[in-house]
Amino acid sequence: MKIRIIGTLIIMVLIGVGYAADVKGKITFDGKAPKMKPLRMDADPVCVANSDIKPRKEWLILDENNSIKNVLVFVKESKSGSLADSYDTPKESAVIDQKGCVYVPHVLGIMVGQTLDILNSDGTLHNIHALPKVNKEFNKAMPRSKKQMSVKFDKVEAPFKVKCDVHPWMGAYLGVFDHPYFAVTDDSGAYTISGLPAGKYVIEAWHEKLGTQTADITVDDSGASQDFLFKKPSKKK
Amino acid sequence: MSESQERHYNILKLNRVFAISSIIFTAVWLLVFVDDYQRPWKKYQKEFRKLEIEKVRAELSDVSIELESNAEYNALKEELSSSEQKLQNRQNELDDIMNQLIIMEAELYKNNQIYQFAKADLDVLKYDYEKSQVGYKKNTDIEQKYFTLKDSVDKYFFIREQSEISIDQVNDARQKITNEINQINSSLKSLMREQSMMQRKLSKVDPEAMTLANKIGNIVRDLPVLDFIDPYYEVKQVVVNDLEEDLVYMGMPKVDRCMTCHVGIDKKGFEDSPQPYTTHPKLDFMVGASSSHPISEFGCTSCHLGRGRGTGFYSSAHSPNDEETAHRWEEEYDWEPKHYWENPMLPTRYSEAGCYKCHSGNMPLKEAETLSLGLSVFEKSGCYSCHNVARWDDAPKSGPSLYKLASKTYKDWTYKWIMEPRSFRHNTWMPHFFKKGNNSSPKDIVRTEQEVLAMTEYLFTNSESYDINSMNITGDYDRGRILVSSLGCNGCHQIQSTPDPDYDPTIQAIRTEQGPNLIGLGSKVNEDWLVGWLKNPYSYHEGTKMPNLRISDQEAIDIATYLLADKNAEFDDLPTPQVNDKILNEISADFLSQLLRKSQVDEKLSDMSTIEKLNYSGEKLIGHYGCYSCHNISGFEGKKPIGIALNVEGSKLISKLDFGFWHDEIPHTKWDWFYTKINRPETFDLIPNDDGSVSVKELRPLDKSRMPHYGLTEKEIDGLVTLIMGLVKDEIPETKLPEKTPDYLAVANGERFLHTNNCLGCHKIDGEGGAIWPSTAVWLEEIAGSQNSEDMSIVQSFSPPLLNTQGRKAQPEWLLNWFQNISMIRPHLQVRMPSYDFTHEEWNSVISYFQSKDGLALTYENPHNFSTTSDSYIAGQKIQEEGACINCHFYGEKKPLQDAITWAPNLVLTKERLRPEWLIEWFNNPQAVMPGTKMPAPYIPVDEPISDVKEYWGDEVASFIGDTTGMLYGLIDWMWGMEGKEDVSSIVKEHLNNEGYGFISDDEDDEWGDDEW
Amino acid sequence: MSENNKKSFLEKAAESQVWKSIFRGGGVPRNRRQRMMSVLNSVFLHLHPVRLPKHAVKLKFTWCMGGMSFFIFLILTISGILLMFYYRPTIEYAYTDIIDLAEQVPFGIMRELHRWGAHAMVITVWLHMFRVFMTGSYKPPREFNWGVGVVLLLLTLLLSFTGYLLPWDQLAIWAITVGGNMARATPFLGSEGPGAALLAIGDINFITMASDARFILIGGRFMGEAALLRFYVLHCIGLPFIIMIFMAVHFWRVRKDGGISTPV
Amino acid sequence: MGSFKEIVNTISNPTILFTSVLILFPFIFPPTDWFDKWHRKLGLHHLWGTKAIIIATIGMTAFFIYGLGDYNFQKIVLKPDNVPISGMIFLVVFFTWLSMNQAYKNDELLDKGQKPDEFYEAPNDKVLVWPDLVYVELISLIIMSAFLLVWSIGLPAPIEEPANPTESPNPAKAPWYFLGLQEMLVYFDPWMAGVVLPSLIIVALMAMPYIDRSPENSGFYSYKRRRLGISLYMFGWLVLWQLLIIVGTVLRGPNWNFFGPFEYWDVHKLEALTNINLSEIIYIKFLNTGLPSNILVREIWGILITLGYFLILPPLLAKTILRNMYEKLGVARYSIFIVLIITALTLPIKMYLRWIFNLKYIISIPEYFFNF
Repeated sequence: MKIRIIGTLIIMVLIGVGYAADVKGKITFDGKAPKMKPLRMDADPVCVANSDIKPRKEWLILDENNSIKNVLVFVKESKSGSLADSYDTPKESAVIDQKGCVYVPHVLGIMVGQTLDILNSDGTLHNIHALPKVNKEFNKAMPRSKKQMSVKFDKVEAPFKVKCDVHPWMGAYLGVFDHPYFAVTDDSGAYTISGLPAGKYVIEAWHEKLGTQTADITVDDSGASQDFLFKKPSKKK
Repeated sequence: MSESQERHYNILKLNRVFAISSIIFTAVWLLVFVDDYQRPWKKYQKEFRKLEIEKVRAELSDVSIELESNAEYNALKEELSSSEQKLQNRQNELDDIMNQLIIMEAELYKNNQIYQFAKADLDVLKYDYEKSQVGYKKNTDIEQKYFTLKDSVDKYFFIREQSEISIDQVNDARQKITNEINQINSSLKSLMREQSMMQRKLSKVDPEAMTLANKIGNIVRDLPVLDFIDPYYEVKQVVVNDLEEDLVYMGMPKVDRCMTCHVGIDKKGFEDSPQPYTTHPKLDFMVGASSSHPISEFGCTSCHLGRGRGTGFYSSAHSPNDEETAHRWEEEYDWEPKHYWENPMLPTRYSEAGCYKCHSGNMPLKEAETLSLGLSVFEKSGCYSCHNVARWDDAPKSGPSLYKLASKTYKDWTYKWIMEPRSFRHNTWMPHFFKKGNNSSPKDIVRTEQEVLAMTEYLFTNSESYDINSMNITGDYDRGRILVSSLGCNGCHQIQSTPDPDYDPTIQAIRTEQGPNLIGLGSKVNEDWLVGWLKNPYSYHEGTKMPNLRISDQEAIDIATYLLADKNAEFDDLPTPQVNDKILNEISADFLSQLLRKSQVDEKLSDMSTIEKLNYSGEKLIGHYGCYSCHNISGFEGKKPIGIALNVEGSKLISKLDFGFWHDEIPHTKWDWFYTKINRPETFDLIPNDDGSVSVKELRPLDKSRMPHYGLTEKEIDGLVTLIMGLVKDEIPETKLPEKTPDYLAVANGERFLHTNNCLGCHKIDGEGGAIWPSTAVWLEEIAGSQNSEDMSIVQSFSPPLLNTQGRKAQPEWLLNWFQNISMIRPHLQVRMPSYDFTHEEWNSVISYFQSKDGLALTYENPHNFSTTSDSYIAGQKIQEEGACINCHFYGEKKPLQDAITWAPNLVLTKERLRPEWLIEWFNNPQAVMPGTKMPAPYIPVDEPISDVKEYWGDEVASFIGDTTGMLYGLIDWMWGMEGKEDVSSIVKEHLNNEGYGFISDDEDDEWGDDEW
Repeated sequence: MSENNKKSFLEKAAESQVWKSIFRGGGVPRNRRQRMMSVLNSVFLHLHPVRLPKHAVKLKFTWCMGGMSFFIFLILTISGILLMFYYRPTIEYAYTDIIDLAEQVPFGIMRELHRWGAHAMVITVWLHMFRVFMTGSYKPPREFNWGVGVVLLLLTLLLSFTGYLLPWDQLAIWAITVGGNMARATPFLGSEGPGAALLAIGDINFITMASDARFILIGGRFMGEAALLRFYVLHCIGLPFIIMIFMAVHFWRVRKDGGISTPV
Repeated sequence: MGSFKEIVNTISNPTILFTSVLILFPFIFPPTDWFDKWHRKLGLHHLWGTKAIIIATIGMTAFFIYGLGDYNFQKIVLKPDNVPISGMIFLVVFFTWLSMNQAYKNDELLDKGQKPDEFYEAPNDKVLVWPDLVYVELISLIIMSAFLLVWSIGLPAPIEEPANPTESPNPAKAPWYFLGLQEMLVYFDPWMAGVVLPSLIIVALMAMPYIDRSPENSGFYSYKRRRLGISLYMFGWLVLWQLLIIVGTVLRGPNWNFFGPFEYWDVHKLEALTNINLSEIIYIKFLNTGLPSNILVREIWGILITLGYFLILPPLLAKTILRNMYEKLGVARYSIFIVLIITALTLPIKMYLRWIFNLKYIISIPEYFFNF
């Protein structure tokens, strides 16, 4: 047991130093972009006052090239066994802010045990209501005086919703992982999972409305690239 | 030789025969030994030992590795070796001490002996001395001897003591030297406890881990013949003294030997091992020593049935779950059904029958899904109406009342309905009496048509009147549709026009079948009746389970418009036959001839008009088919049900079940018989043919099996069979039953009451129930789009509230009052808590259920005292202000700041409604109390720097710093101090009318645009 | 080498004092005299004559059925004694003890041996009777011994019948019930037998359900504890005792009536 | 092959089975010269030849093996307590053959004026008990023990459900060796079938040597010279004893109805049982007067017939057919003999009266439990 752990560590160090590489890619949307209506926030004047940009809905954000923002891409499983049994929890916290009555960022990945700092930049009462299925549900009020609180998640879980019951339009998604190999696409729909040791993996791209896609990739010392193309989900019923 | 003439047999030949027969004889005896030694269970125990060795070895190696990587352990080991080194250096010293000790112990032994001898002499002398005191002559000689000896004994005692003291001293010296090592050893031992436990365990099972002597012993103990002494492989058994094996008129303590082969049944860690080594699948609930049903107290066959004393696969009466298993067993174990044992093991699909023996007062039974489903189906199907089961003695009739039938529906409809209910409503609980396998020949059909006509005629002739007022309002279809989906109708009713191919019967699914599936009503009922019924069901039938939803005239008309729009054209087109006098005569004659002679029958018939005949035979037929068992019908009050009682049906001897001509087709088990009887009740009126078809036995119409066909699924029938198999006459001693504390009874009764009245159709308690939720989602989809309907937290907030911790939560006086006068609590809800006409007692039983469930047994509660000038109150006010409760909660008539979608109860109600103790619990973590609730835990500045708190929150809050409960009580004080309007329903109504809910997303489809891919 | 040295071990042993003290007459039966003596002097063998007509040792003639019956009786006695260690004749224990014998007890096969032996004995006794009839051996002077044999047949059946009840299972009690009910119809002595009503003085019936032959047989009006005990005692002590006496007479009379029958 | 099973089922029916056995019996075991003549003409004496037993053994074995393929047959025959019967059938057939075979050989020898096979000349033909007899006995003991042990290992002894006095199995059967008596219950009341007839069997067996007194023809197997005796004995032993046991065990199912060996024991099977008493036949059927209330008057016909059967028939026979026998035996012996014989004959007589006239009782006085 012990030997195995040491062995894995050694291999990891070797690979990590020598062959760790990045996985990059771009995620695009195939189809006509929906016309997003602006958010109505009149219920809370503070929100209207605080939002510097005119807020719009966030469930599908595309740029002019139809690249999708806010897709969570992560290593789902390792096929050639080069993922370690456990990874150190990052010292630095992940941050989610409540600003202008929206969550920034809208989609976020964190690691098990990593601290999530929840900021309240608005001068109004928010409540942060996490709705996980595996981890513990919580719903905490953050009055205007409370600028920051911290939480941790101790189990791996697929992305789940975080919402504010006072401002029903506020929503964010959180995925919890036991490894550091995940990324969220930026404005241009690009993502980078860095430092992935060479090997074969299955990666998954998750989007809140468009669903998930997986792909098999092989990472060598030059890294790998994997693009995804999402389509409009077929209508239910 | 002359002698040889006196012989007949050739001696050599005889010798040969003798030799052969002796060899055979010896071989047979060997065979006897082998047969005796090779018990069938041995190979399982051997195999299991291997598994166990493997497991213990793995555990041991895990523990060892863990130990090796334990820093403390390694340090101690180092220390130990250095201490040993030190000891080595002082070895000479220690040796001296040891030598000294040996000499001293010898001395002690000697001295002790001298003392003991002297003492024995002294005791003798003591008796002589005492005896010499009797009488007047004193024997001074003895007296002197005695006292002399006494002195010397004391002396010897002292000498012995000296010896002991010096030994102690030397021992101390020795101990000082070895002390260090001993201490290290003892702390090592405690670290290694687990390891040594494993080692000890392993040395018992694993020959490789044994000493040589034990290894030999291990082999010898299981040798033939010697194995009667203390074998490793042996028959294991549990004797349960107060549970009895039924030996007819007497009981023997239950002896179960199942664990002889099922060796791992009570051991953790064999969950994935193959049978028979598998751990019990619910070890924490059953079998396990710490479970509520430990094997030592309950055995195995008390629940599973079977022949507990058996130690073979066949002799223990295993029962296969299905045919495939049976075939496999036949091949693998030479299995055949165990004849000559009344209670063979229950197949696993029915094993929950065993639960019912002791837990017959509960519903649902936790961890017994099949049985609970069976109970539910039994109740819904109205089995108890015809077949008496004591549990349902007081239950109302399971079908609707037919007293005022004529006001509700039409003759034509009634005829077609009785003939074939499922052609109108595909999933109705009303069973098929006609068009079954035993009455479907053309001749039978002609007769049953007339029978149904007669019954319909009787029902309508004897129908009472029902006052209905027509109303001159027009209804709106869409409004009606929204009302039906939002008022809460779906908690009990489905509207499902075609059967769901994926229908999976569960208790939850049946909750939405509490009332009928509301389809085709346009073909069935008349509008005025429906409006009257919706407005007050009790006015039509007092005992109905349909509650009053306080529906206004307009709402009633809207709903009726919507429901009546659905007509079943196919059903409407079914023909209704004409009265056929000849057949009607036959039917009437069948009944008349039970009382009269043939000639009298003919005479009577000729005197009767057609209508009279219809009514006469209708009445008789209703009695014959037992319609009155489930329905209230005029003229049948107080009549006994027609079916046989099922109270101890599970104990019925199988010889009392008539397999008819199906002895080769249906396995000869009770459960298979019951299954067949429920699945196709007419089976035993039929004769199977070789080609798979059936023919019908020669039976007179009135002799045919009347049991109707329910069209149940396999899972539902399995549930019913499980229940029936559980209806046994076993007498279980009190010690084995759940303790009947008042709390237990209150909870059990409450659970049954809640089940009977389908409270869980709407409410969820501790994760159970809430059958209405999916339809809330459907409604939300319609009014707010899929973004909302897919969000479970929104669905939850628009569904009837969770009732977790209701006992701790609500003040009982308020709760009772509220039950009787329902008023608005959650302003955003459309779904309505109905007004039930339960009695005080019934409401009380509900309330005490909630209280007992939460372990609350208060008869009197202290009022919550507060003062509006106290620090606490002011702090509470501040917290409320910062927490912005007003965002969602009504403060009297003060509307919440946010849109209606976030609304929550009027806080003015709180002081009457909720218990302060519960509020503390609630504020601390609302999600722990009501998972998924939108209520956030109010923010309490409890661990912020006091200066910050003073600056921001004020002195009063700061005075409670570090005291969460104190601050929360402040909040409660503030709420108790609130005054204002309690009933905000008109405000809510107005707001919703003008501004709506303020749902966020609107239609996604709009945003996607019109393109379809 | 002298002849003495050629003596086998057996012969040497037969000359020892121990041998001689045990087997009267001594010596390995090698010659005619010794053979005769070995029969005459053995308590077990002396119920045989020393010499027999030739056909008496032919299996074709005797079928050995009488001997077999006796052997099976011995086997039944031994296995029966072993069974008595485990079996308790009460309605609580009887049934479960039998199950335990089948499932758990070492050498529980004794029960099988006992039961099948009992069936076999019934058949061998019948066949013995058949043989005796077919050879005309019942004729004078053996007519009395034939009668004794008939009694032995009856006792064999009764032994088997009483043993049949002891497992106290459905097979047992209903078999015995069917048999026992016939006793109820015994003329005069059975409560439902013809003539029982005649044994009455005035209105007082002497033969009732509680005093008739069946009651005596099963010790009660219903098949129960008393019946089991009665049958047990009869099976283990009463009938074996009687049958042994009759067997002794039977064997003794075989010799006294002129041994095995022979054609004149 | 289905039809073969049906044929077997049909001929197993007691009426057919019994009638054919009754007809065949005197030709197989001829009691008189006339039958003996036909016995030989029909070639039935070959039954006692060597070929016959080989064929019979093979035939019976084949039948059993074939039958065991049938579920219903298997269920009855392999019921543990019925297994001895199967063995018994083979043994009885074999030993009957063996004795008859030797008897016929001896008959031939005697006919030729020679001595029977068993004859010996004392003292030359005597043999010593040690070792011949003792050895043979020892070997039989060993083989017997081995056989019983093998049987015990192979076939577990039956143990059924715990005794339940309220739940009678259907059919409830006595131990197999008493099933002949139970079968008689069909035709007689318990007091006859269960008490009188068994007692008479015992008495008859014991009386046998006192009726057949001549010491001739003893000590060896013979038939011809003891024809009548053996034929009668064989009838009692093979037909009234063995056959009835087999019928009672194998062919009687629920409600004591008849079931063929290949027939399913269906509790629903019905047999028309509308049996009537002699008094009813006479008074209701013939005289049309209704039953007289006086018991004696009612039953007088039956009583007369019975008395006639037992009191008038014997002297009648003594004067006519059995005159020789009467003279040979004398009054006392003849009376005992003839009463025993005609009592035994009541069984077949009642069987046929039942089958032909549905007659239940000749005398029926249920008031005093006296039915005959």
